[in-house]
Amino acid sequence: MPEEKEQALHQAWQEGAARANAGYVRRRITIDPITRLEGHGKIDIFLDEAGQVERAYFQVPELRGFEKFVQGRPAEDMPQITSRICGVCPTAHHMAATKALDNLYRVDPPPTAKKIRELVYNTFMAEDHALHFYFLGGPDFVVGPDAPPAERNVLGVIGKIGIETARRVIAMRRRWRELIALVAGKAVHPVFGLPGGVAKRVTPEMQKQFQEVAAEGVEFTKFTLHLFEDVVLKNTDYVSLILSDLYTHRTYYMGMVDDRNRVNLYDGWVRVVAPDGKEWKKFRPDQYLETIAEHVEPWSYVKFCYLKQVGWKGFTEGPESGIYSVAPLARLNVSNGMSTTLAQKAYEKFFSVLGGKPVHHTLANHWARLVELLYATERMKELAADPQLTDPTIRVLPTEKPREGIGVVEAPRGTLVHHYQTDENGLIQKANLIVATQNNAARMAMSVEKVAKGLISGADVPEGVLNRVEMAFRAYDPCHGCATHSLPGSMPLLVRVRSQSGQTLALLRRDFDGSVHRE
Amino acid sequence: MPETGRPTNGSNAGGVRVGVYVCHCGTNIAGTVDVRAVSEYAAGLPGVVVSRDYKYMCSDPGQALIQHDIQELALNRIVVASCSPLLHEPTFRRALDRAGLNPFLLQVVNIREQVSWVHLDKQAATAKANDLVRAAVRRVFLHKPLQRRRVPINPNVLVVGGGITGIHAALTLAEAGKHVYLVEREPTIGGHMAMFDKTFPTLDCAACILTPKMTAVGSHPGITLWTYSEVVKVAGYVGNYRVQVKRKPRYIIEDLCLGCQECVTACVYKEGKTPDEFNLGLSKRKPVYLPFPQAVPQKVVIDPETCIEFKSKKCKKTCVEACGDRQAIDFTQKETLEEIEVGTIILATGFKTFDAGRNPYYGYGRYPNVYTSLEVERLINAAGPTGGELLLRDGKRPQAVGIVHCVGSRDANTNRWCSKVCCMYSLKLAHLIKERTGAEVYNFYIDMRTPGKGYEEFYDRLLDEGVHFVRGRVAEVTDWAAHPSEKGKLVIRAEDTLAAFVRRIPVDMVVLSVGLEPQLDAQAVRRIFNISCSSEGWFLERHPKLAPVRTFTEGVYIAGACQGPKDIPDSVAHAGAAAAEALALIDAQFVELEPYTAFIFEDACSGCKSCIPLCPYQAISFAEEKKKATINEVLCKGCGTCVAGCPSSSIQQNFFEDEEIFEEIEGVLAYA
Amino acid sequence: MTPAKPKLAFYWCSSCGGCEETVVDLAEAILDVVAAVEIVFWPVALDFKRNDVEAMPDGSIMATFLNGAIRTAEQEDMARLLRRKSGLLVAFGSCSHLGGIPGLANLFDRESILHAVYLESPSTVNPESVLPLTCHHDKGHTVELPAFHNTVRTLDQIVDVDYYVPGCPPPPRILRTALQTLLEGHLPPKGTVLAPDCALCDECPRQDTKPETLSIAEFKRPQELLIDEKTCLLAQGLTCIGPATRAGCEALCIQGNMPCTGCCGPTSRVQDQGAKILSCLASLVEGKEDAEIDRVLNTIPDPVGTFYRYGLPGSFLRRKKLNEVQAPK
Amino acid sequence: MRNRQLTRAPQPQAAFEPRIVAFFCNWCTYLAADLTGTSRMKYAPNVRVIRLMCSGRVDPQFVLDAFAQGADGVLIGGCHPGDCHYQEGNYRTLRRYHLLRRLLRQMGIEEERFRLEWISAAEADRVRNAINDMVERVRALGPLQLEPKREDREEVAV
Repeated sequence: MPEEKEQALHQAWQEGAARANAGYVRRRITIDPITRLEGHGKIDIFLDEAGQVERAYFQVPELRGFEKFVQGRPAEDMPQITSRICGVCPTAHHMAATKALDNLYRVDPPPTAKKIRELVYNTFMAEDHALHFYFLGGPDFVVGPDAPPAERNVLGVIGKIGIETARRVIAMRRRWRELIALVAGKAVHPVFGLPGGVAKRVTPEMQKQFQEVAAEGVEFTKFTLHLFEDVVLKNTDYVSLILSDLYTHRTYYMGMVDDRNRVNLYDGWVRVVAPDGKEWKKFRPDQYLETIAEHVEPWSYVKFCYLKQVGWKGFTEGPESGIYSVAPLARLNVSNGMSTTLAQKAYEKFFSVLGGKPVHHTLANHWARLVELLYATERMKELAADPQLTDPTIRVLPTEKPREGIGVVEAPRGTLVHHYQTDENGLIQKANLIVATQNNAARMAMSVEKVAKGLISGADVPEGVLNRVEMAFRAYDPCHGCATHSLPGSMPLLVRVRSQSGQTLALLRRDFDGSVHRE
Repeated sequence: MPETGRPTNGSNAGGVRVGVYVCHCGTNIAGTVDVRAVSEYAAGLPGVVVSRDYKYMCSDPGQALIQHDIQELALNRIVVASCSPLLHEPTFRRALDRAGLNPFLLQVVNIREQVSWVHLDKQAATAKANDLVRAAVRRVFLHKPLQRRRVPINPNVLVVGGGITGIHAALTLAEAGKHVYLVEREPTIGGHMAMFDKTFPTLDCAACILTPKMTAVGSHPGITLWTYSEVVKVAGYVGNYRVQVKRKPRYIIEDLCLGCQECVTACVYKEGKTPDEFNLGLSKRKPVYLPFPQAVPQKVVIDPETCIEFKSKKCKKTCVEACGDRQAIDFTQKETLEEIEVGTIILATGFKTFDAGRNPYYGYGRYPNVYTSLEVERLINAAGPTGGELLLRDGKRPQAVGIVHCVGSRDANTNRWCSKVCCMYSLKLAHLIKERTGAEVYNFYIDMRTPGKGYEEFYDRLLDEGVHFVRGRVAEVTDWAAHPSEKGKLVIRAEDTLAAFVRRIPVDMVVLSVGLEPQLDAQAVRRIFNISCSSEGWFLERHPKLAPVRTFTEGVYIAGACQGPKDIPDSVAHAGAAAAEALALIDAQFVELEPYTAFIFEDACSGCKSCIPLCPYQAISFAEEKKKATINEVLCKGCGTCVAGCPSSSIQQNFFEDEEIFEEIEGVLAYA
Repeated sequence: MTPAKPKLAFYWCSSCGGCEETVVDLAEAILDVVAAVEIVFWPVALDFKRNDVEAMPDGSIMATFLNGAIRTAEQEDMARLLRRKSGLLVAFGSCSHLGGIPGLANLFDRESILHAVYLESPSTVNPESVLPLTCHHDKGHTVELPAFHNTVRTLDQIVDVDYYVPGCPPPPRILRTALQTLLEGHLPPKGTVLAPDCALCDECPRQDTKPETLSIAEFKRPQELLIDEKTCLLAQGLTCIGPATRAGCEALCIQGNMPCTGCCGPTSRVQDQGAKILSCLASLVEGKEDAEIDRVLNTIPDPVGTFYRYGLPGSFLRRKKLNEVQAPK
Repeated sequence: MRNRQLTRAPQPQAAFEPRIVAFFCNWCTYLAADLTGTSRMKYAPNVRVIRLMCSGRVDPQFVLDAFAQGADGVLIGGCHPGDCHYQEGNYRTLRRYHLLRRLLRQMGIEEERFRLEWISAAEADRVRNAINDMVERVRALGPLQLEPKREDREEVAV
């Protein structure tokens, strides 16, 4: 970095500090944009007079108002309309909506329909998790958080794992997504969900394809887990990073379990465990209103979920704060195990290595995600083998008058709730949607603030900070993965230190190609 | 989605050069619309090269002006703001044609019928005219040269209705060497005229002048006469109509019947028992009968309603014996459907008389000696039920007769219109009654209407003959005697508006001069022939003055009283006019149809088949090999329904393309 | 990166990320694309502060693929900026092309949306009726949020658009051909939708099963019948928008045994997709009496949501009439 | 093509005058409208008539475009049921009208702004009455402003 720039920066900072001490001018750091479910996110960091982080805001500056504009739409269109909330996890919304329709029309789909749904759902879960691990989490761990930015991207990953493996990864995802399209019409924004079943049968030919790909998927996942162990677990630095307090929050956890409290992504009970890991509550999805509440902050369009009975205590952790977390780590924390053999082994290892339940380390999400990936592929295999899968009975026609329906699934990014009220004609009157990332919004905000406070001191922003801050929310996989992985460059950031008047005191940027400049 | 040529301000896109011509129509337009302002406004519109206003655009100098500009200023689009396009669009199109410009590069703006004549506020009217002109200029930009379609004319003509009008039309055409199908619903032709005794004002006998024409029709090789028949369906288009005619069974093989009527004499019924339709029920007929002696064709008809054979199948069938080896009687005859092809159609379906029962205060149907004028026509007709003797129901001769005019005419409670013929036939009846019976005759009239050659003179003559005339609408006819002298009489109460007091006039017989009405099934008939009716129910002519026998359906003409009340001379003149129109069309040998047909962009058509059921003429079909819809231009009548219905706008209609209409919409709304 | 490569940019406005996914679904092919071009912006990835983008010479980007509708001032701003910086601006996906499903928000206004989300929602606890603020002062910190408009707009309602890539998301086949067209430089006329200009029936596997004279006695909703997997869906009474929708997706939804919902928008001669499918379907219903006609048509429960599922902002009317507009008395 | 520039009326300062676009069938209502002229009947000057060969040609796009371009009302005139010059066209119109009317209602456009009248060639008085009546109803409703007001495009604090 050229001398004069260095000095210019320091000089600027001195002047700034002087002005600050003189007139209590606060300074702020803006990280903009970061992206998430509905558009891009934004982090605003405010420094106190001493240049220490006083407050960091994790903002979601966009709103589309699905809850409102679905009013008046026919309920049966909801699976297709709500999938447009997110093009990365459309299948999750599609499925939650479809289940809400079952509930709305009081129809129980035939066993075959349920199996087809769960099969497609696990296929989706697999491709989504794989996407995140290889293209988002991957750069952080496979090449390392402190590797030069130029390498800390998908190309770095490819370099590490070899182009052949990279092609294998891409091909695997393609085949999974092709399977989804095969049954659901489209991989992005599927069309197959109907109240009381699914629109399209699975033919023996299709079943055969599912069986092939499922088997392949399990092998692929095994390989992925090995890769993770070799690259991450065998690296004490990484492990300690995962375990570091910087990335730890003692919160509640929420996730879906089956009757035997094992992880289930498609259906079951919603279970909540306290920071101490004990079951705090277990409820039927349609009881969600008793437990889940949303808090509104004037500085963000996203609402922050918390546990109603515990209450909103601001952005604090611990048993007194209603803030909880969802997604892979949470799901493992709330469950007693996995229903498939290999996944169960991986589950046990996960907790033994990380020191028993519950695991509060945000970064452990990456590992937990792989455990789920294994489960998803195994579950695919089971369902694909099911002879009943090709049964022509895939629909039960509703007869009841619709009134109210609630559908809940575990989206890759956590518990997803769709709740509709309709008139007699099945037109939506009211809709309430709690999207996965919202459940994590509060904890994410805390993580960002924690890292910012821990690493940022005045204008002296070390490069690593950018990625560390990123990692703080990236572990939650806040659904901005779709774009970042296919171009050569990890997520670019800008940290700008400026006076309130907006005058830039210091600027540190990393461009799309990963190179870093001070200006 | 590329923009199509739209007027871009100032420049004239695609070398389009528009001329705008605003007509004063004397003061018809200029009186309410500031035509100068409109033409100045138009001059400023994009693409407009010249804009003029002129006293009478439709006049020769007016048209010459347009032609001159087209040549001198190289105009290639013309907008004329004048009267309704339905009036002079053809005129101006010819003007373009003469100047070597395709006639369809014209847009006519209707600023007379729909602007100057319907608005009072000059400013608002002018603003409206501006909007319409602006829209036309924007629209005309997109006009494409079009070619009219030529279709041959089938020289055969269908004449519907065998009254004097139909008869005259049929003969005129047949004389001109055209083949005519004359379809009459009754068993004989002749219509109302055949029922009359004498005709006004000349008093020559109806039969004497009608019968020769009837027989001429019956014998003319160029005329196919189908009585007892009705048109049930008309398909096709001008020059090429396909007509279905229902022929009711008369249970007589026409070719074999000589009209000798021996069967009638031989009928097991010695006396007629059925009210005779021709005599309006004043006499009885048998189940087998000839409507009247001069009936054409001279073929009897059997009425299955009253014939025993049909009721019981046990008749001795004396008629069959009488007919002998001619074997003209066929009880098994069935209704048949004939299909004929003609190029033109003349409707001469005539009128019906007003049902006097609808005016109860005149006592028709209640007092036996209250008659309708038509009944009296029969009574005094030598061939009538009484052999021409005017007798009351009890066989006595009437001493006093009252004739009530305007029954069912000029009456807010029934028909508002003047039936035109009643005054004259009432005078005629008054004359005949007085001549035959010497009775005192009283005419009760509102106004005496006698326009026509020799009509007023006939009225004067009756005044001299001592017929009484009371000006006043009759209030009631009653048998209630207010005075011994009224005993057993019918009393006519009316205000004498000349003497200004109410008269009570006792008479023995009351004649109600019933007015003329459209046929009961006029609505059904016009639908078959796809023409319109006036609100009164008379068939609607294309133009009340300039096209009195044409309709809005090319090749279909109306003649006689079906278009409105007419007396015999008018009807015959009308018939001649209609025949002449048909002949003109036929002799041209082809007709040019507007090119407003629909066409398909084949590449764009997805083969969704949505358009196919939309066409009532089966003009659209699905080409299996190409998997596209195709339109048969000859069958297409250019309604545009399929165009509006095509979900990918792959069908368009010539002269009414989406873009042309969008331009018009945006044109009228755009603020300049 | 060699500067010789054409520069491509992607940017997203009000959208779901599905358009990005469709790029990703090029799968192996993506590597070739990346090799062929220089991607100078990736919407969700790159810092796009105004001044950074402004630093680029005008028109220096060969083509910008912009997905998502325009809902906020910020998006409007970026659209203008990217227009200036790009040689070609491509509206990518239903949202920027026609408004997309979020465009159904044009049936409501901003206030009612905020109320539904932050006040009426049953799970929301908001005793002080806090609403997000475009400018929030907290202990001297000023935190801004971009305001969002009453009305969702299509890209071409904000800036001049060169091409459109339709679909929600754009089907891979359409995207591939679109990219090829641009990269090979065979530029079609401005304003072209880079997809087949023919309605979906053309490539629908069930075309042959559609009767020539269809007469609709009742519109069925998918949950009301067992849907046959071979027969034309319209013939089965389902409201399939295919006849009024641009082809190119290979009838994916229909292959999923569900009706087309119209995401690829109208063909080039049509200006208002909803109006055309309305006209087409209404023309085919039975009945000549008002009551009879209504009985049939009322079996379409939500005309706007059905006919303008993806295209309300891009339609003639664009949005529901705003209530606050009153007649001058 | 979709992106046509809206040529919207500036909100008149003076008393509001409704602007109504009418689509008349060439064979009935258009003739009747001519007849009102020849009969010298008077009616409100607020209507602009567009002549089509059949009301069946009225593409719902025309109606929506008219509204979008600033019409305060749209009137369609066709032949009475059973009297269509082309046999069936007016029934197609009737069916489209019913659905379009519902759609407009959903879009917040008052029913009085969109009207279908069956008027035969002879019914001049019905043309006058329909137009006068509609103009008055629309006048009472006030102008139809679809385009969101300008300030909606600027940032407004929520």
